Amino acid sequence: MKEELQKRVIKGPDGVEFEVEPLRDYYCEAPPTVMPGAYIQIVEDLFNWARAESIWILGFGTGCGAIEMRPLMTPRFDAYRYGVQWRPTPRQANLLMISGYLSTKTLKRAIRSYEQMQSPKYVVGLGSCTINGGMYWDSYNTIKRLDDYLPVDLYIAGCMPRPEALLAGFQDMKKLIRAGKGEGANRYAENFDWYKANQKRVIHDWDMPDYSW
Amino acid sequence: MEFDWMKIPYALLTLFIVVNYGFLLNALIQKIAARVGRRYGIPIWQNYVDLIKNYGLRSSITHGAMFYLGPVFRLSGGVGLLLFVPAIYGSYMFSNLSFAGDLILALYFIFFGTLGMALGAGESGHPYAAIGVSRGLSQVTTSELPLALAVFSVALQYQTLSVTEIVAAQQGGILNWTLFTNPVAVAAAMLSFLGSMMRPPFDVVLAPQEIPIGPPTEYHSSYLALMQTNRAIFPVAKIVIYMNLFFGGASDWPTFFLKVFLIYLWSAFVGVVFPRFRVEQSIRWFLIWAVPLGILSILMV
Amino acid sequence: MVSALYILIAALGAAFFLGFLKDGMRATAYALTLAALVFMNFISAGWVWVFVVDGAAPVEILTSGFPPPFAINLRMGLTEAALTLLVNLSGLLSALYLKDVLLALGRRSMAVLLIAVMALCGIILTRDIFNLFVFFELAAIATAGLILLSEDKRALSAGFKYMIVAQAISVLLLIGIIFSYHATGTLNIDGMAEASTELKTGASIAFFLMFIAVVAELKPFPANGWALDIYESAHPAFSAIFSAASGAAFLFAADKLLHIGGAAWFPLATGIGIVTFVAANLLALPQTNDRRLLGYSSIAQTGLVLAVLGQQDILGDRYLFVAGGLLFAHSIAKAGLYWLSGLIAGRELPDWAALRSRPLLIFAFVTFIAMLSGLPPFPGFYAKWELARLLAGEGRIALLALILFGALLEAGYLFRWFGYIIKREQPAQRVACTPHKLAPVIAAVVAGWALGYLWGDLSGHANLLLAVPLLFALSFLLLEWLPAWIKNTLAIAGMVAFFVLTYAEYDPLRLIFSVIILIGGPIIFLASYHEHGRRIGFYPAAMLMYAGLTLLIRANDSFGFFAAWEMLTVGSYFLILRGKHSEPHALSYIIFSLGGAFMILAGFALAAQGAPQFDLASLSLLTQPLAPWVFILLALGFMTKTAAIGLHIWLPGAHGEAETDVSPMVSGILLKAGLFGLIVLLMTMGKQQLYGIELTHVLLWIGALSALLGNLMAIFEEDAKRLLAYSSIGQMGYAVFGLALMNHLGWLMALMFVINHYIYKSMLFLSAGGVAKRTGTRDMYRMGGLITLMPLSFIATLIGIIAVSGVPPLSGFGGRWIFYNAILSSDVRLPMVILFFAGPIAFLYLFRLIHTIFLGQLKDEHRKLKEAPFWIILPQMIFVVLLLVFAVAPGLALRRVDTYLNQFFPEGGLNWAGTTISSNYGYWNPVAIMITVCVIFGSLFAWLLFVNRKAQKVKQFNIVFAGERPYRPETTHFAWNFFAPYRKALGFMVQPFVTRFWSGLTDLLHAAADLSRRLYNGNGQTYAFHFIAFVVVVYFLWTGV
Amino acid sequence: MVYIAMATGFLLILIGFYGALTNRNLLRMIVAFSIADTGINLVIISVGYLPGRTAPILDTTVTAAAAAARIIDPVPQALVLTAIVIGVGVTALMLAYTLKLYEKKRTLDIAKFTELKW
Repeated sequence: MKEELQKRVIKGPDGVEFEVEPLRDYYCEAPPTVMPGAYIQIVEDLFNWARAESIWILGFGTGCGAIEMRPLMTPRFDAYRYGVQWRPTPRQANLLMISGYLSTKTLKRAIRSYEQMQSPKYVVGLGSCTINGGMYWDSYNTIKRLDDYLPVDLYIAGCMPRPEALLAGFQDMKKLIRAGKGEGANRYAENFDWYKANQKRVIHDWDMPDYSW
Repeated sequence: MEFDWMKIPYALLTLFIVVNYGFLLNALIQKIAARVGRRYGIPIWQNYVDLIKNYGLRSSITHGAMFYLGPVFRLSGGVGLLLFVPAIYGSYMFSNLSFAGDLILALYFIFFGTLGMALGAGESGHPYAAIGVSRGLSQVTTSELPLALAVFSVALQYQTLSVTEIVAAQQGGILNWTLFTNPVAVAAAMLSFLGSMMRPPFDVVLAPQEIPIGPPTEYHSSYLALMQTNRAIFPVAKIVIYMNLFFGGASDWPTFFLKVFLIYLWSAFVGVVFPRFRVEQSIRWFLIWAVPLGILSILMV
Repeated sequence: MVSALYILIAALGAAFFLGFLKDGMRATAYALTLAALVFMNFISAGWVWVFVVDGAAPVEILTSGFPPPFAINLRMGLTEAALTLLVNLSGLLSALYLKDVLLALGRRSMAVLLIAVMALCGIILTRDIFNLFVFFELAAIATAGLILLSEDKRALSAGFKYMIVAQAISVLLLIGIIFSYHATGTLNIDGMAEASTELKTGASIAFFLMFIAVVAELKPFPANGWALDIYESAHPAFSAIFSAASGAAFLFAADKLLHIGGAAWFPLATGIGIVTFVAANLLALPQTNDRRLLGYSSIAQTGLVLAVLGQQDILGDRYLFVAGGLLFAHSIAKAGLYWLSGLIAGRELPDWAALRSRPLLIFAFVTFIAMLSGLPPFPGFYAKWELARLLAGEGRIALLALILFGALLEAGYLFRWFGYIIKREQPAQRVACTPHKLAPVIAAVVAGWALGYLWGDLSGHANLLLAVPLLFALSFLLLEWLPAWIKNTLAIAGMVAFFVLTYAEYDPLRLIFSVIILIGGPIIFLASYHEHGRRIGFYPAAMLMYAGLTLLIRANDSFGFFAAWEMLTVGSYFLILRGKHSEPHALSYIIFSLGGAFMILAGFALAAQGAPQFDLASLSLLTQPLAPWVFILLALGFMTKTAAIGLHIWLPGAHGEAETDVSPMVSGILLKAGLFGLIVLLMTMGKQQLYGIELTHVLLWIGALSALLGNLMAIFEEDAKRLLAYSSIGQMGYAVFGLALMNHLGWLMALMFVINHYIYKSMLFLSAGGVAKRTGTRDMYRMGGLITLMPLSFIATLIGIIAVSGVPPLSGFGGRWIFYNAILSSDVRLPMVILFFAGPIAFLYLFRLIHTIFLGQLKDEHRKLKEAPFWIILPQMIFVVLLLVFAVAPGLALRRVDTYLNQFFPEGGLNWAGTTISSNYGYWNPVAIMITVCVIFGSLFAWLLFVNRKAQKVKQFNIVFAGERPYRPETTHFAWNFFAPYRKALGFMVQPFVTRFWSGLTDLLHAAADLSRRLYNGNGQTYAFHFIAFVVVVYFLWTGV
Repeated sequence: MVYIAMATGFLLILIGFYGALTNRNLLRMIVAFSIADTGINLVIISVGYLPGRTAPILDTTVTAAAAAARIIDPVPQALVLTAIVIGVGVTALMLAYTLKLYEKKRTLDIAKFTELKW
């Protein structure tokens, strides 16, 4: 574990010494919980409609697929007209786009970013590499099946998929959400231990709290 | 003093109209900007959807008491600003709560939201939020200066600080507008207007990738919803002041909508054409180009 | 009464008789010496009693039975009696002090001491010029003998240098005497004065030689190197005599010669005196040796009195009052300081820090330097006031300016020295305190205070030592043994009681100030309950400041006003000096304040035009061309206290480094003294023009620039309390601006700022102080995230910054609203631009204050912090309530003032209809604003709480960080150099030009002084050359003129 | 005659001063001051001298009644006597000082005694 995450003894201004545990004291240790939808179904439906029509993406360029997202912002494809927007901060995003292969090193950051999004949140795997490793199926350094680490809602196959495929993917995602099937966050919470075990298996220098709110 | 309780529902009505108009107006302006880039742009109701979506998020986090207060301050600032200024000239119904204070109240109340938002952003503990605040506050010191000078000039011109009286003085023809009676002041104020609309070239405060949108970087769900609501109200409220001071006010809602739209368009017009300034550049820009106009305007009155 | 001749006879007899004693009978010899000195004192004191109480006429003492021309005669009058008493007393006390030395050296040394005292008395008493010469030589020989008392071997060469110069002096004196005799046919001083007409022509070389010889004994610049060497190396007890007694005697001799020479020679005395005064004070600046420093100071003070001797033509019947006041203050203080220096082991100035273990000696030291600097209530203060009044009345402005400049230099090095004592590390060697060495010091202190009372009585003004507030403050000196909380309670009770007793006497304007001082002061005192122990030195200083403030607003005439001003300056200086690292800042504070005070003194003196009493109200009667100058002097003086830009450099350090409960006192309350002064000034003098420039317009610019630059400097400050201090500069700028607008609303705005600034700045200083107390630092970037640990401090700060920034609905908005209305009715426009600019800048530093301390990332070492102490929080909460009340109902305080201001500015008042306040231009309704804002805010807050009822509370590092995690709180808290882009854009405006100017000025003075003091190269021959050159140059300058 | 005396006196004073300022030897300085003292005495006497009169001693040749017209001014003479006495005292003291200084530093050069300065 890195030096700055180890316990340290601190002397206060009044001269009293005490111990600080960065992992416990700086980060929230509460695990994620399953969050039910609104009590009234029609409200939940309204919300689902709104969630579908307002997809805010965390543009996290992990692999070569990242380059396929930029055309979506341009006049030719213009994803904005479908209510899709890119947000710079996970806090405000609903959809984590894993754009291409994901190295184990990047996985750590992707998990963290995912956990810091607010539920309901969705994960879309972009490209074949996220499905089965693609051409990197035997690489020492990339993960093969994204689904083992994050609750993927939708894969958009291709190497790389064209922007049109992405647009089509968004439409499918919308359908899923509208149908109330975008419950990845709850799946993650339910199978939290399993996901964590998988994550820790590939990330050997695990130096984070188990869940980053 | 007898308080007319009917003012409260009237004020809420104004608020309702302005919120909806603001949502649509924001989307419209975004659309126009998109069309300049030859994009189709967002659907006109997109802002409503985003708002509902944000209220519909199931989880949320908090960083502490001030984290709550930030958006509350922000929206109170917008609502208060709107309600302290009469919206429709000559209408008792839409004079809002302007009996509570004059122009100065409105001008200083602008800072209520700014300050509160800055506090909430600070409470989030995020360095980027603080950097954003630092930039925003730095920029606002000089961008508001031409407006202050223009307001002073206008107040001198009409010898009053009451918004209603200033509008009254501009009635009777388009040539009676401050725009034509005191063009230098209006020029200064309109340059200042650019600085307060968070559009290019003065939007480094919200640099989306460098400091993930600055102050609100930790805000989400209903906190963000409150701020979005403010985003609908505040520009309109601010433009209402401009409209009343410089463009003859509005004596009915259609005029109101039109004038507000046109004034708003001015910032979008500049915004789509120019790239971004760094903070110190924008400070210098305002001091060199806008402030002298303001000074000139108070000397010429 | 015993004839004064017995003074001489007793000394001579005893000295003669000492010769018969065996060398072993030293105790007897010492007893005999003391007895003779006591007897001499008895005679002098008896004569003083006769003249003062019985009002007897001066007595001529004839020798050998002939009237004056044919025999030597002596005279005993009030002056002579007082001076001989001074000489004899210092002789007696020094003899006491010298006990060990005298017993070790034996009877001869005692005889020499007696002869020295006798010779000095002789110089004072004799009325014969040749007899004067004889006593001069006796004094010189005795002096040369006494120098050898010193343990310092270097004294030997100093004595020889003195002998060389004394020889030269005696040569000139003798030539002068013989030719004067030749011209007048008499040796009698009065005879010469009557007979000689040609002596009075002003060019007579005979008289010139006599006069210059006597003056040379007064150590004029630059022919005074020998004296400095003596002061440095001689035994301190002898230096005390040499400075106090010899100085007095030789000055009186000079006075006698001026009596002969008449008015034609007065300018020469004044010229030599003033040059010496200024030069010696200047050269003293780079001194590090305590006794040499005191020597320079002695020379300077003697020069000042000599200058006053030359002014006797205009001083008239106040001549003795002025010269005596200065002389006695100098003599007593200098003797006391020399005696003190004997108790200190080291010779460097910081070695005096040893005094710290003895509060009584500190008090003595304070008394002495206050006397030397001419601070109330000591004689020098009254004398200075009279002197300034008369000089200004006669139009001798240049002289007055030089005197004040020299006095400022002197105060500079004296207070710097005091700073060393209080702040520097204590040396290993403690103060050697034996009773016989302590007694003279105590006697000097008692004499100083007694003379203060006496001079107060004679002054023709109210005796300051009888003023209730001052007495109350001084009484805390006697209560120092009590624990702090009792004294605190007494202080609070006393101030509140005084307010209750007197509140009916104030007009609404003064009422506001009196409430701030006498009620606001006690609220801040609540925070002082936090301090434990006895807190020695705090209460006298604080109460002195409050006494000064109270007397200031109660003053009716210029004298009372100025005395109060000096008191509050001194009191606050002692308060500020208590801060841990405040030594340099307290020094610059006192120098700026005294500089300002001297300007006020000069202004009042000019205004009075020689009238002994001058009501403040009469300022309005002044006319051109005098009025604008008076205005400028007074305004500059007051603006040193409001820290207007250019005169502000003392403030940040002084307020920032002060103790937690002192900062709000000196910021929230003390700064108002300057504003009060400006209010009095503008109320009486109104608009003034100088060369066509409207002076209030200049004030407008100064106010606006202060507001802008104060705010700008605040935003780049890392230290929380300094930030608040800079903000005070800005806030005071606003207030000065408001006053300078010279209209109804401008004044109302200034008063609104007075009240607001008191409340929120006290609150913020307490809050920052409480936080600094807990965190152990004032650097804001070392803090962060304290909101949960110190919520009450946070609330106070939050309310405070909303109020300061002028955002509705808190009371700061009222100030801004009135400001806008006020500028609308003013015909000046350009300075407003600057003020408009300054306004939003306040947001920058205010946000930074609250953000970097309370928001952001909590530092590891602060995790276990507790809320600030109860007694520091309590006044803050009171202030919060006050702010809210004042925000909703500003009329409580302002309405009466508004009405009151109608008599000065009938136009443009406010209308107070119900809860709405309206002016000619606009309106506001604080109650409606408050309700509206609260309702909107409350309902939105409730809504947000409702929808976020299940929000997960996260820890401080749970922030989005681009998929990474923050490293440490220190690197995650964005705080240091917070407004970097602003510095890039406008940093050039806060280059420390002013600081550089003032430090350049002081460096220049120091460098000049350091260079010129190399004149004194230590060679006795050079000193002789200095003397001769001095005589020649003065002669040619004099005859050439 | 009077003027010659007076001129001589002043000359002696100047010689004395010159000597005191140019000689660095302590003893020589004392001698120089003695010369100046003598010069002063001469000046004083010459000031009191009236041509053609006699010494101010009242005896058979000069009666008290005629004194005023016959004798020279007695006061300067008295002054000179006093001045001589004082001069002797001062010179003695200076010599004593010189002795002490010499004991301390084994030198008579005044330029060597400059520990105290500035």
